[in-house]
Amino acid sequence: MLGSAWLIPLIPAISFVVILAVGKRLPAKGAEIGIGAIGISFVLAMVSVVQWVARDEPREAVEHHLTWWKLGGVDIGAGIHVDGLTVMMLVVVTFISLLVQVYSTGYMAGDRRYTYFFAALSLFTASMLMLVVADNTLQLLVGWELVGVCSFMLIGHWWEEEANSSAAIKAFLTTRTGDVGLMLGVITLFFAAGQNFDIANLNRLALTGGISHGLLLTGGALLFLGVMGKSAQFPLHVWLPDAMAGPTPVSALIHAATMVVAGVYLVARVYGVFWAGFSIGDGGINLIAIIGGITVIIAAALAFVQDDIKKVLAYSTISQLGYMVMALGVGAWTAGVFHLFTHAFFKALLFLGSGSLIHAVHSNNMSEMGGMRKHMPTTFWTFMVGSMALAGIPPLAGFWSKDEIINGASHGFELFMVVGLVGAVMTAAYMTRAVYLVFFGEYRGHAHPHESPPSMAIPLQILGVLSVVGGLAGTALVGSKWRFAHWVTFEIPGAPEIVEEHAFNLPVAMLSVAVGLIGIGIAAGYYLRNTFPRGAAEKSGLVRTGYKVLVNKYYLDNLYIDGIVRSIQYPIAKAAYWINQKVIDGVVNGVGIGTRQTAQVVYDVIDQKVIDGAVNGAGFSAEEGGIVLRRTQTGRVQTYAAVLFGASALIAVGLVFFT
Amino acid sequence: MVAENIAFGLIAAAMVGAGFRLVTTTNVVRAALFLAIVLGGVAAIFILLGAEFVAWVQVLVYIGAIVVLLLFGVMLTRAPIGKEGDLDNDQRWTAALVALFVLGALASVLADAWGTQEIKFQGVQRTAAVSDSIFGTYVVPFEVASVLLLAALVGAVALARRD
Amino acid sequence: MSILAAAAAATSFKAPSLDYHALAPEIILTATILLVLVADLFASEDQKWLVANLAGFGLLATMVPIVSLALSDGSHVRSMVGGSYVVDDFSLVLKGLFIVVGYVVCLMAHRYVEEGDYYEGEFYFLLLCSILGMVVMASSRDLIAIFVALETLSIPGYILAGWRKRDLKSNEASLKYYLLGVMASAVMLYGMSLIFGFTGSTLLTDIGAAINAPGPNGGHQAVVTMGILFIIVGFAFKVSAVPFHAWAPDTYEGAPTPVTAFLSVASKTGGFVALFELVYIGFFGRSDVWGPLFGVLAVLSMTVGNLIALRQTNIVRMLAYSSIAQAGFILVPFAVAGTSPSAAQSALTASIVYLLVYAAMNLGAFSVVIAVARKTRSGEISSYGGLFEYAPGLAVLMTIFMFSLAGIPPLAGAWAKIFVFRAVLDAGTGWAVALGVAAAVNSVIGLFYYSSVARQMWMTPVPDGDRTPVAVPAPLVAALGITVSVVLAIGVYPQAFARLGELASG
Amino acid sequence: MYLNQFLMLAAVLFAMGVYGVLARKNGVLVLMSVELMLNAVNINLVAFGAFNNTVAGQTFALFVIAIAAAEVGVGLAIILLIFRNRASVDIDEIDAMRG
Amino acid sequence: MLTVAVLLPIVGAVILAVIPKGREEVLKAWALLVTLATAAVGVYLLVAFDYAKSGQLQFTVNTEWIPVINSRYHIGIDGISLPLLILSMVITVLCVIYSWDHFPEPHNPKAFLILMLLLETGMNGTFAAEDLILFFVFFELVLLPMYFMIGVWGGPNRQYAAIKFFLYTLFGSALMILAFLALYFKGGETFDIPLLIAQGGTIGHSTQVLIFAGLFMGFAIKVPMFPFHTWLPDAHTEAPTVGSVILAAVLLKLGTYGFIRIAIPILPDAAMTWAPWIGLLAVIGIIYGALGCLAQKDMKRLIAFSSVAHMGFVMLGIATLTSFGINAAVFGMVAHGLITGMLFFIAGSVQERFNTREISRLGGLLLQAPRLGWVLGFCVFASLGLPGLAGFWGEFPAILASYQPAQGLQLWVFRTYMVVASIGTVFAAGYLLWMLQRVAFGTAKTEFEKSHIHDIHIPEYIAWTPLLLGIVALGIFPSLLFHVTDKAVTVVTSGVTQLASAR
Repeated sequence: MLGSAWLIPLIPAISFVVILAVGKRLPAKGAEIGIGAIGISFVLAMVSVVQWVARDEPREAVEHHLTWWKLGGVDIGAGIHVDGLTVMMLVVVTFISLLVQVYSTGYMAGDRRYTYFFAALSLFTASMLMLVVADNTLQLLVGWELVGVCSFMLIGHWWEEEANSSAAIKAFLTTRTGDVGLMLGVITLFFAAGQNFDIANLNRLALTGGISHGLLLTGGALLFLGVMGKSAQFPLHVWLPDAMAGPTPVSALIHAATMVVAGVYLVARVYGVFWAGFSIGDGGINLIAIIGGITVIIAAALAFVQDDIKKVLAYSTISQLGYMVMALGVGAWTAGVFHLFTHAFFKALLFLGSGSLIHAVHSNNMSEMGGMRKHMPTTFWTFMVGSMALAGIPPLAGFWSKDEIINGASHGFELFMVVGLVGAVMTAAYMTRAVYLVFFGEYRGHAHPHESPPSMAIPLQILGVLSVVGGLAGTALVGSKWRFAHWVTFEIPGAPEIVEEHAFNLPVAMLSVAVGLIGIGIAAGYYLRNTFPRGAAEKSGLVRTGYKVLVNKYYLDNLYIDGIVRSIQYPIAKAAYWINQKVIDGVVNGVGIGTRQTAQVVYDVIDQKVIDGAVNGAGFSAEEGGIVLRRTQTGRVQTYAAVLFGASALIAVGLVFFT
Repeated sequence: MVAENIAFGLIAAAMVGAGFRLVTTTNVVRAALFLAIVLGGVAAIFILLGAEFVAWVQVLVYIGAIVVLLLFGVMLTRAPIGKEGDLDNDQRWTAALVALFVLGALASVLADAWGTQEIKFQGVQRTAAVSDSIFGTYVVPFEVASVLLLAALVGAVALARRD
Repeated sequence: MSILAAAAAATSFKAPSLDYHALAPEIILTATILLVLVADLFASEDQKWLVANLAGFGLLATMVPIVSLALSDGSHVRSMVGGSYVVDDFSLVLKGLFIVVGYVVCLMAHRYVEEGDYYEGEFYFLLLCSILGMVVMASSRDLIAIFVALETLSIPGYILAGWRKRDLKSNEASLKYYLLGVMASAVMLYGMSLIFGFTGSTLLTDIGAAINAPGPNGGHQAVVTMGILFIIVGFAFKVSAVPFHAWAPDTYEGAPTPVTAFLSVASKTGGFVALFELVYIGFFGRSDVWGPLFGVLAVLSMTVGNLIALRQTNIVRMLAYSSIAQAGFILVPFAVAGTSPSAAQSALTASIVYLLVYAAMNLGAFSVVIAVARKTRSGEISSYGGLFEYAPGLAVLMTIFMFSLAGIPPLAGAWAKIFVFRAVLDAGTGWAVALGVAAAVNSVIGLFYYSSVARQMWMTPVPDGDRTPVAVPAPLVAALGITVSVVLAIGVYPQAFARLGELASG
Repeated sequence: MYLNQFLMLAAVLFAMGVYGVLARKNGVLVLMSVELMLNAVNINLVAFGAFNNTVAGQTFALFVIAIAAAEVGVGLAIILLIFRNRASVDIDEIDAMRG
Repeated sequence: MLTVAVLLPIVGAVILAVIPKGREEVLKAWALLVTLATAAVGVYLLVAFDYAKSGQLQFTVNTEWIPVINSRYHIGIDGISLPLLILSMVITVLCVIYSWDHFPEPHNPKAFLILMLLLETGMNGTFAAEDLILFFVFFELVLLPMYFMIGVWGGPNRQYAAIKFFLYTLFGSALMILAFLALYFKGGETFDIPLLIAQGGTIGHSTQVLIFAGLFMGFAIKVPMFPFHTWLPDAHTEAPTVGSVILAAVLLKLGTYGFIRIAIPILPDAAMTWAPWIGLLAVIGIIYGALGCLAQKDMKRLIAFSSVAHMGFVMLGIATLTSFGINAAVFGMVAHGLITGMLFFIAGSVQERFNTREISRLGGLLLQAPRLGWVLGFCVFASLGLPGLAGFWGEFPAILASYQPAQGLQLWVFRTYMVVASIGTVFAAGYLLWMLQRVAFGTAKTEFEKSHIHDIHIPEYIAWTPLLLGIVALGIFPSLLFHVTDKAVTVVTSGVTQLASAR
């Protein structure tokens, strides 16, 4: 199977074409094709994992490629490169995609572009899988851009409203700005590697000193620009919250579990370049870690002040991506990749959960939710699991991976360990806030919330289970052969081993659990104090009745205080948000507006006045010249004669003089 | 040789004087008469240069035909016989300037080219020599000139006749 | 010198030996002229069409000996009367051109003269006389012959320009043409007298030899410079090169349109033919004089002609300025001819090819003007509005002629320009290339006004809403047919004219 | 005799002719001025003929005389034509076409 | 056979001229038949072409034409001309089909179709010509028909646009013909391109540079490169749809083709001197075109400006003087032909349906005519260089090539160009998506709310499908084109390579 891994992206690609062609005429409007195809892909991906793990050690990556095109003696191939990282990603992508598609049959039911939605999901999955299996940077770039387009299409799915299409454009342009770096990085490394796009070759050359450090640094930095765009790293993260304009399943699939981790995947994939280029092995502070670290803190702070539940999750995603990038930056390759793995489950879960909520209350705003615990028990419990996993409560999935990152950072990157811990506090705190606002208290909206249909609930439950047990994949519990770090590892034949594993460190683990609990505690304490009267009222029917109006009013006030005024109590968060919206986002939007205005000036002044003016001016002066010269034609024959004689004599004198 | 030079001086003086009056007089008819004097002077110069045949042709054609023709023209166009106030146009000074410039250019170039070279007088060239030349080397132009004269005749008639 | 000696000299006269085959075109033409005159005397008013046909047939008959001479074996150079009259490939090509142009003008004039209450017989008579002058010009290698030929081709032109006798503009045209023509002749004659005085001969080959002579008395003297200049001025007037062009627009506008066509093509070509003979045979050694002179004339003609043409509203007047500009293009090769013998060769070829092509396209344009004026009775460019709607054939033809004049491939005019550029670059000096660039820029300016005619015809509505088709008489159709087929055929297969040009310059 | 005495005379006549054609507005006077110029040329031609001892100068002059006659005839016809249409022979008034 | 491909349309046009004006169906059928027959010849050429020898001229005809100036009727195609020739043939057929039922005002299909056939001869001939004079004739032959197409069937400001197009181009060609003649005299008195390639290198450096300047003017105006581009937006905006399509799809390529076919192989030395400046103008064009696009209010004008930017990529590829760059340029030419051709078709169809192309008045195309909207979206993505579609393979290798231009060119200069050009891709995404958003997304503006908007109709389907398929096919299998062009490009760059090795 490993050699036929190209089938895995191909099947959804075919499904895309089929859905477009005949989807509308099918009983389930194309959903069955999409789900069927991705189901097959998922099975194949699982088979790949099993086969990969079962291979004899040391495992060498399986490569297959054909000539894609040839130019000037350079042979550009298209092919597959399958190793542990690949099969891991294949499973994650196909699995989340499968669940999201199933979920979407419920969530998107009745949408006017239902069929198209599934087609786009199929295309996305195909592109993402192609990116994953790519054996060369060019093919990776192709997949990279294609997922960007799919993201554009899906964010702007409800394009009747301008806000949605604007968000889609913003997302596309911001990531594309990063892609400039990616493209240039690919080009730089292409030449650095002797006119070769091959990834394995690139890693080998990078680690064996086949490429000069300067080129690696340049190439790596350029590639990282692409990563910052795609994986929403500070300061190119601004598009991701806006991207929440898309349907929630899309957010779960693309903007939480898969596409946004493409950047992380890229760093992990060509880790040799970053390792050598940024001298990660030397333990110095480097760009990747710094950007990752900043992103962890900034995004977490921003998550505090959001009212839109999806934006909370979006900032959370950014923050978690920051963790992954930081992990890679501090040399904790396995930890970063593992966090990618676990994060996919619990963040998809959280998004799908929020989708379920939104489906129920027809609003994204937490201020219009509250008390959902009672209305939507499945959603509540799964969401709780997801939140706890995210907060790093053992033994849920997030704990293991986050702990590994902090553990990894503690080896020579103590600063980033601190960052990781601070981030963990904040993560736990904002998730507690969100959970509280959504599920506790009284319902504040106007719809009639109800539990979601099974098509949505079942994926939630599956993901919930995985969020609980997913982290165990990284422990010895699954057997040494099946241990995550064992089969997903960065090994380049012929190059020195660079990924070192750090043994589970109990003090560090306890520290991270402790900070997580502190975060929960702070937040819970804050909220519970405010809701104490309500808690008391619940215990006694009499008091409940008596206080009902009062409580409600009080709660409404509280809501506004919570949602709006109190948030001032998070001055850092608020300031960060202000900077985010006004400065960073302002810069991004400003670049857009500024470009438009520059364009207008360039067009009006330079193009129309100067250049075109020069052209028209030439024509005009020719005509003017004609007018002036016409006056010499007086119509009087004796004037003509005077010119005849005068000119003759003048020319004669001139010629005689000069010859 | 002295006599010839004296003759030349007289003739030239008369010609220049008449020529000047021709282009300045305010009387059209008188202008025609001044023209006759100049043309006669030219004939005399021809004789001085030993070109008898040409001189007589000059008298016959120019004085006998052309001047008469011009006089007819003067009368047919009812120009006043007597003095007429303004025969010049408004670019007189330009004209004078151009004419003087032309004269200066011609004179300086001529002086430069031939300085004080003399004409070595070879005697009167007989009419026969001229006719040999015309009917020998220049027979084609001669024949064509006859067509030209015919054309001018027919054309002038066609233009000038009333219809 | 005694009388006896004179008598002896007289008896020694030997009639020059004339090659009657070589002179046959001139003789047939003269005979036609006389026949036309006689026929006109005897033809009644409604038989005058006979005269036109007679003139046409006479011209066609003249072509016979030209063709037979061209096809005869052996050396094509037939020199007569001491080399002052030569029939060779050069003269044959140009004679052929004059005859064909004359024939096309006859076709153009046919209805025009017939319907316009003009003297018909005299018209053709004068036309033929003028053509005779041109035909003679093509063979003249002597100052006197050139002078006589020039006057023969000019004087009928003066008269024909005033042929619309009751039209003040026609009178004015005639007067201006005549006066300036005579003055230019006077200047030219003065120049000829200087050259004659310096070299002692009227024969161009002798003049050439004398001018080439080195030493203190050699041909570098100021007087030679001035003589050459004055002669060239006389012909620069004829070809309407700026600043000696001023008569052309006024005369072209006022003269009857077929006459304008004749003047702008045949008469101008006559001037150029004289220039070829004088410059390439007589004055070749003094390229320091005529090289820059022609350069200046060429650039001025192209630029001034084009710029003023931009502002014209009358089609004939615009064509007049256009023909000034075109003359500039024909003058360009002269300017670089002195660089080297090979440059002279390609320069002569270029000028001749240009003349051949120019004749076809300009005559064609005037034919359309005549045809359109039959309906619109107007010479304004605006009266061509919407022509494509009611007379698509004429519109397409006019478009072809206009863009050929502008030099757009694959029409004949483009080749003319390419040959000019080729001559310029064959010379290859910096000045030559600068001249080439000036010509190139001018060809772009030219496009502007040529295309404005096309724009009127294709893109604007009919000004008076009258969409009756234009009836084009058969002779005019024939004229249009001849010219357009030449323009198109040469466009596709330029070799035909290129070969003629090469023969003529060889 | 010096060659130049004839040539200078001719030059003066030519220049006067130039002045005449430029400054005179009566058409007939302009024609007369033209004749002045042509006669200057003739003097040149004959003088050069004598100087170079060739008969061609005289021949040339004869051709000029003959053709000048034809020119004058045509010129007068044109002036008469104009006179008939406009009742004036002032050529500086004839400027209907310009530009 | 190649001669047939070149001359068949003009013969068809002549026959068309004698078919009476009233018989419209006959006229259209005949024009379609002629273009189809020409395309059939194209298919024959595609099949019979020896791809193993794509670097050599094939189907050559070399007969005497104008011996006086030693110019010959020499035609032939190699791997560079073949795709462009086919492109030109296909586009013409599609244009005839597209205009089947809706000839622009003032109608007159006869004249319109004749012009189209004349255009085809000019375009095919240019791509086949192997003699400078022949090239020149065909190069110019396209001017007149296009002038009339814009001037007669164009928009409100058509006369200005038409004459501007004409004058601009003619100005370039006038200098170009001077350069051709200079090549003739300096290159051994021949106009034959292969012979000149063999001898061109012997011309002195400074002369080469001057001659190249003349060629540059001629070709750069046609491309058009900044700052000679201002004719383009006007011409495109005013031209009828079909005119815009042909202009964008084929005519602009004549300029770039001239660089590849004539300027660079014959004058490699001068090309080295000029390359940095060409590159500079190219990247200015990329950014400038994009900025121009952002300032536009008219859909067609926006697409026109985008052509300036796209041709900037093509020229950047050429300026690198490398095999990669020039291959990219050829690919870019074909891709731009397909994509921008399509965009102009769509703009035309939008104009036809809404009677306006003003972006601010449009909206909700996807609701009113979903298929049209989707096709627009597809083309927008193709145009912004999405990998997997044709546009990418014109841009990416060009940028790639400027990382390492031909030996002897300044590295840092071209790397700066590389960075700027890649930033240009973001701009491209910006303006194209902005247009897509305004035109296709959202809901219809009130003025068009009630109007019935017809979705894609049959002639549009037929005309567009081949283009769309071509965009996808070339996007997925770039070697379809690369394997044809590669060897021929090696020949083009051989002069530059030799110079480099001589150093």
